Amino acid sequence: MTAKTLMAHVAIPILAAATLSQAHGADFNWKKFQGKTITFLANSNPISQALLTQKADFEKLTGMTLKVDTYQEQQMRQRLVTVMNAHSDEVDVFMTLPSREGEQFAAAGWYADLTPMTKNVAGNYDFAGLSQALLKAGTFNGKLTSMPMNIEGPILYYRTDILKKCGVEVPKTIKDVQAAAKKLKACDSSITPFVSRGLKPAVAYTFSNMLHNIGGSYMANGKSNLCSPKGKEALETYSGLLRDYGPPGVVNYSFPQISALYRSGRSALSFESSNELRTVMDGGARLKDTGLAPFPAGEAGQVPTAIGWGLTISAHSKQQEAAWYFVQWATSPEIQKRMALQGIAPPRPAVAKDPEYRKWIDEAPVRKEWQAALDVLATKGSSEVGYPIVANPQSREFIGQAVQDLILKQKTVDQACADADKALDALIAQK
Amino acid sequence: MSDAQTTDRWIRWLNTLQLVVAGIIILTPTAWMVMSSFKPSFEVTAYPPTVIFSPTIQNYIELTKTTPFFNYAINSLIVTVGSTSLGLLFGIPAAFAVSWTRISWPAILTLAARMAPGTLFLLPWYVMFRQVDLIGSYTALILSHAVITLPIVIWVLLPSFDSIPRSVFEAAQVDGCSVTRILWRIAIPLVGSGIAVSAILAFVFSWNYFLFALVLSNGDTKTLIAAAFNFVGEGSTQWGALMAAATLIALPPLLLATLVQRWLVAGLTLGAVKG
Amino acid sequence: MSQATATLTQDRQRLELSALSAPAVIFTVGMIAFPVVYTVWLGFQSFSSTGKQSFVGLANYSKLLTDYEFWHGLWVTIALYVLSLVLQLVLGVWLALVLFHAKRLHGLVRSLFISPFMMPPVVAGMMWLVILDPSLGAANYILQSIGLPPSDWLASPTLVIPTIALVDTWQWTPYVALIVLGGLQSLPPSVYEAAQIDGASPLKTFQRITLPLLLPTIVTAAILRSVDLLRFFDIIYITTQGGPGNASNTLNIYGFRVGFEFFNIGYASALMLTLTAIVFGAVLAFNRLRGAVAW
Amino acid sequence: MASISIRNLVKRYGNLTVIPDLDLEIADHEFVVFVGPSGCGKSTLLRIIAGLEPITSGELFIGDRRVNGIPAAQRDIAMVFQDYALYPHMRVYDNMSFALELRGVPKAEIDKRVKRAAALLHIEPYLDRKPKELSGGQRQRVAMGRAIVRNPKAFLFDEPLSNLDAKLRGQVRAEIKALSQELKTTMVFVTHDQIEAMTMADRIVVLQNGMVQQYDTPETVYERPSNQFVAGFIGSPAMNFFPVEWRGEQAVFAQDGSAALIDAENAVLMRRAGKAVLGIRPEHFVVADGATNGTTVTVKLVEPLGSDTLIHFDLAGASAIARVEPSLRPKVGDRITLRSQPGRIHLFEPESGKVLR
Repeated sequence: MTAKTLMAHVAIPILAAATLSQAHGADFNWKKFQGKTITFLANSNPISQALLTQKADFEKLTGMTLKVDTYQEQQMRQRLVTVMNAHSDEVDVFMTLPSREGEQFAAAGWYADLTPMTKNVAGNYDFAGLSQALLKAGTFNGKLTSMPMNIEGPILYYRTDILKKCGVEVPKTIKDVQAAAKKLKACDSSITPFVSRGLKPAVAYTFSNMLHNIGGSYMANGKSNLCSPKGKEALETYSGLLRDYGPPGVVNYSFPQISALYRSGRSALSFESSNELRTVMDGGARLKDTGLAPFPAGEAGQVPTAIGWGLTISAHSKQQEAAWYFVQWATSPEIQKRMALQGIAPPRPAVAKDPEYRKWIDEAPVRKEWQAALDVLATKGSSEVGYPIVANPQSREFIGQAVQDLILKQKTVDQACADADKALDALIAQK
Repeated sequence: MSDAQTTDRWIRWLNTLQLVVAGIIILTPTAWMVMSSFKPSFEVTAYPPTVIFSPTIQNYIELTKTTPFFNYAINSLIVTVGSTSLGLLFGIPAAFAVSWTRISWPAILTLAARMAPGTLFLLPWYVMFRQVDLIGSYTALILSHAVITLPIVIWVLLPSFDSIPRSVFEAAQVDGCSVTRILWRIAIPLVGSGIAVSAILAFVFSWNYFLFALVLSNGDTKTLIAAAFNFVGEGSTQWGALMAAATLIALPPLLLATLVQRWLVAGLTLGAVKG
Repeated sequence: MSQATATLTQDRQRLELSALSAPAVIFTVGMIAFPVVYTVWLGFQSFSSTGKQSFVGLANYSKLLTDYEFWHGLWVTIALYVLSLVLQLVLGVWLALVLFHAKRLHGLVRSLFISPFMMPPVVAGMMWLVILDPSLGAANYILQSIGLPPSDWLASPTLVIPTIALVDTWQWTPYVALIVLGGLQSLPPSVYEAAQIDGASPLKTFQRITLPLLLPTIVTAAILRSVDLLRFFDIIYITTQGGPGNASNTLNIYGFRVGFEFFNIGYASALMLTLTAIVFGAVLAFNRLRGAVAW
Repeated sequence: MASISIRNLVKRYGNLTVIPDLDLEIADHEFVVFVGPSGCGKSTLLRIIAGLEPITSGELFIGDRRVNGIPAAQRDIAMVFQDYALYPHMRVYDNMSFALELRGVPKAEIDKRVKRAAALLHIEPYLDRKPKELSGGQRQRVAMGRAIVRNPKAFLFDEPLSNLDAKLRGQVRAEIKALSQELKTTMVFVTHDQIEAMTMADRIVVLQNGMVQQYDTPETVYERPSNQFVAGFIGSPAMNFFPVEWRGEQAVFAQDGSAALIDAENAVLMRRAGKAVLGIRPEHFVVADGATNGTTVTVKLVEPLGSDTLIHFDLAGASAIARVEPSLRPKVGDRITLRSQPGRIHLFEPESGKVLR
């Protein structure tokens, strides 16, 4: 952390306190639920970490106590499944990925309906200022189920020095990526030319971007569509890149491995979440030689995957209104700006344009490129990761399976897509 | 004669060689983990792996700064000591009674819980403890971990009690002892090392168990081992801190094992041979 | 009359003994009765996708029969089980013999030898995950530096089971060795003296005397390991989550994922109970075997 | 100090009946030895008296008190076990004082009693030692000491000498006998060794299959065994038995019809019974000189014991032993003539084994 960002940390809260105290004047009583305790089940990612640095502010503002229970993503989900299946009111607020589990949780009735609550906000909340796409992604059956906390998606991290050394241009199209990888492989055998997610449940996150760029879709006419020409092309392209230019053991790769590989300087092109910026820059080795861009265009142009974590209220919570105070506070422009200054891409275009945030962005070229990529995500992004069905998490397994089958050359593309389609059609039919 | 001596020496040398090979295989990974915990975080996954590096305790500092590591450690300690004590409290008399009566179903019953996958208990226990509002309490964690410690105590102690001559108990009866008093005055003092071994093993297995804490603890009562996962998270995989945490978590059981290894061989194996 | 008083003493003593084992029994029943009943009940329910809960009778169990993942999981479970068990028993006996003959080994050194199984499996999993990473890990570096080709370890669908078996073997062989060591120490020395007088070579002595006498101990170790190996979980949960593909998707991992990742608690319950039955069956079978090899 | 009486005692383990129906009266101050082959129920009977085994039916009195259902702890008896059953974790002193402590006896009194018992048994130097630091004989004394300090109504001994070597056994045997005379306490002693029984007991209970075969003084049991089992069990080497018949107004060996020499009194019994088993102890043979008649046998084996000599021979289809003067040293194959000492032969019913009277 540079001295300047540290300054920003210190400076902002003072400013913020001033803004907020203006807000809760006449019409909105922040202290309405003074003395209550809200339990928040958080995923231990940078988003919650940034949010929780402001915890004291919330408690001071509302007089409530925020009890935080933090888990790694997978474990958080396990905990959540237990809590919700037991119809327990233990958790009031939890983090959710609408793109993954939204359909399912909504169908299971785990989300409280936030629609009426959005009417009960402080004057400066600016509901309309939230990314409409993300709000839409969090709406199921006309009910708003979660409020966006951030925007994120996979972006391409590339090594400017290696590209230069090997005479490779920054790829503009998917074909360029393949060509670049080939060239890089020939140029420097000690470098992994291209890496992206290969771990079965994680594949859909990056693969969806490829599929959409190529112009494919998961479903057509209520059927799985992986065996369409575009679908097969996407499968072959993605798995081909990883098979021919990826690291050994790429089928176990998800964000920790990809970041570690890239950070240690051993991969040239790395397709990974925008959230990994901090990890990748850890140790400072990659600060000067990294370039960032959205994933290059295919026949359908650039349709990057753009999703966000949402903050939602448990349907079993006994104090939903009080919980809403926390959700509202956490997704308010002010708090999202503070989170942005800690590297959390804001789901509010207005915050992205905020001068203070801009100043932070301008401090490092990498951040500028990062924000530019995120801007593309925000404007062109699709939140479709895996099948838009209730069993989305399970659909990701089959996508991942097809990709892995191809990486490991265990099936032909026709076999792989046919097997996946068959399983996915069954999943789709399951209502 | 001298021929036999040469063979003898040769065999001893061969044995030493095998010992060294086994030792290297067994110890290298752990040594590597400990070494990694003293590397800067980004260097842990450096390739080629660095063997010579300037050691830093940065990871340990990081660990204590960014996470309530010591709170977790204290939680682990409370849960482990609690469940071990409970295991001993229930297990010692039960093992004694089973050894005395030769009616073994109580001992087998406690073992049955070990045969089901731990995940089977997660949801039911959550529902159960929720009913009595004990989610997130030490009580729930201690009770759930006692399900692990109890069979360990009973099965390690059973053969210890069995090895006391029956007549000693009878002599005590004639001398005027009730069954309970025989347990306290005669049997327990006689199986001291067995109790120590069972306590250590119960401690280790309870300390190492992570699944139950996942659903029964909360942020305040989470155990170290359940919290260990928090070091692998999107955007924040701290390899160095992870290895530091791993080292610290593994330390108490390893230290205990070192302290009691002599009894351990005797106590553990007694159980295995006869049980 | 006399009959009554006679039973009185018996009753009093029996009462006292029951009172001693009562806390353990009551506690255990209290802790496992509800989960078992609840899980059996859950196994008759469907929670599929929409989250609506309904009684479906044995549907979850009949689904098992046609579920490819279940049969695959069973196969993976058994493959991993057999491979690990054989490795651990063979190496465990070997290590026990080596330790047994190293009588002057310092206590501290000896405790280092048994240290792996004291390590939390979660920690062991994390440690090995880093060591076995095909690109970044020390394992491949060592292989390459001695001129061997690198391996994909956990990332290869064909190698993942042997690799996990190796990791588990690293952790639990010392435990098996410890048990066997106890068995060795309890063997009557006179038997060896007799064998020596009979002129048996060291190899013959091991083959004909030591091994048969150790069999009950080895079977005991096998039972203890079986209970854990058939429910193989921790290390896979940390390292591969059942992958690559479904190459390491053991029944326990599969059941866990069905319940906690795909949210189908009903089907997961059926899976867990089936697995429990398998473990129980294996323990019973081994117990029989132990009776057969006892001396 | 008390008598012990057992009435209609039955002991079963499940379907297995160990003691079918037993009555026994042990007088105050009496030293009674239960003897019998292993599995005869003697230890069970002792443990029933001790209260370590419940009674299936019947009654048991110690003194005037009916003790059915009374736990061992409250019967005020002391017991010495075969393996001594010392508390391994306690010093000798504590082993001896433990029971008294449990009964709340004052410390000074405990100390007095322990010291006195220790002096009596010559174990004062070992009071601070742990049992494992003692020899077998010393442990045995501690076990007795533990019993003595209690001043119990009765001492029960469960084969306490079987773990001692032969020399020590003889010594301790004598000591226990002396002790019983000094303490004047009821003592019940179980053994399978008939020499122990003979040397120590005031009265011997010979048990078989849970039934009392004979209950009498050692002399009576030896000289007038009530049945063939007792006759064979008591005495070493054991009594010789030969089937005999009454043929043509004389007793003959059933096997070969040669004459068996019996005295007139027994001849009366034989005539009445027709068939019998003739018993004669090895020591009651005498070697006949040429003048007197007897049975001539061939020497099969000679065992010189120093004090006397055992001669093995076959007679009427049975192997038999005679104990003779040490000066007599026949060789194998020699023929010698034997006859019985007057009044020293026993006759038993062939079927029931009861002595003919």
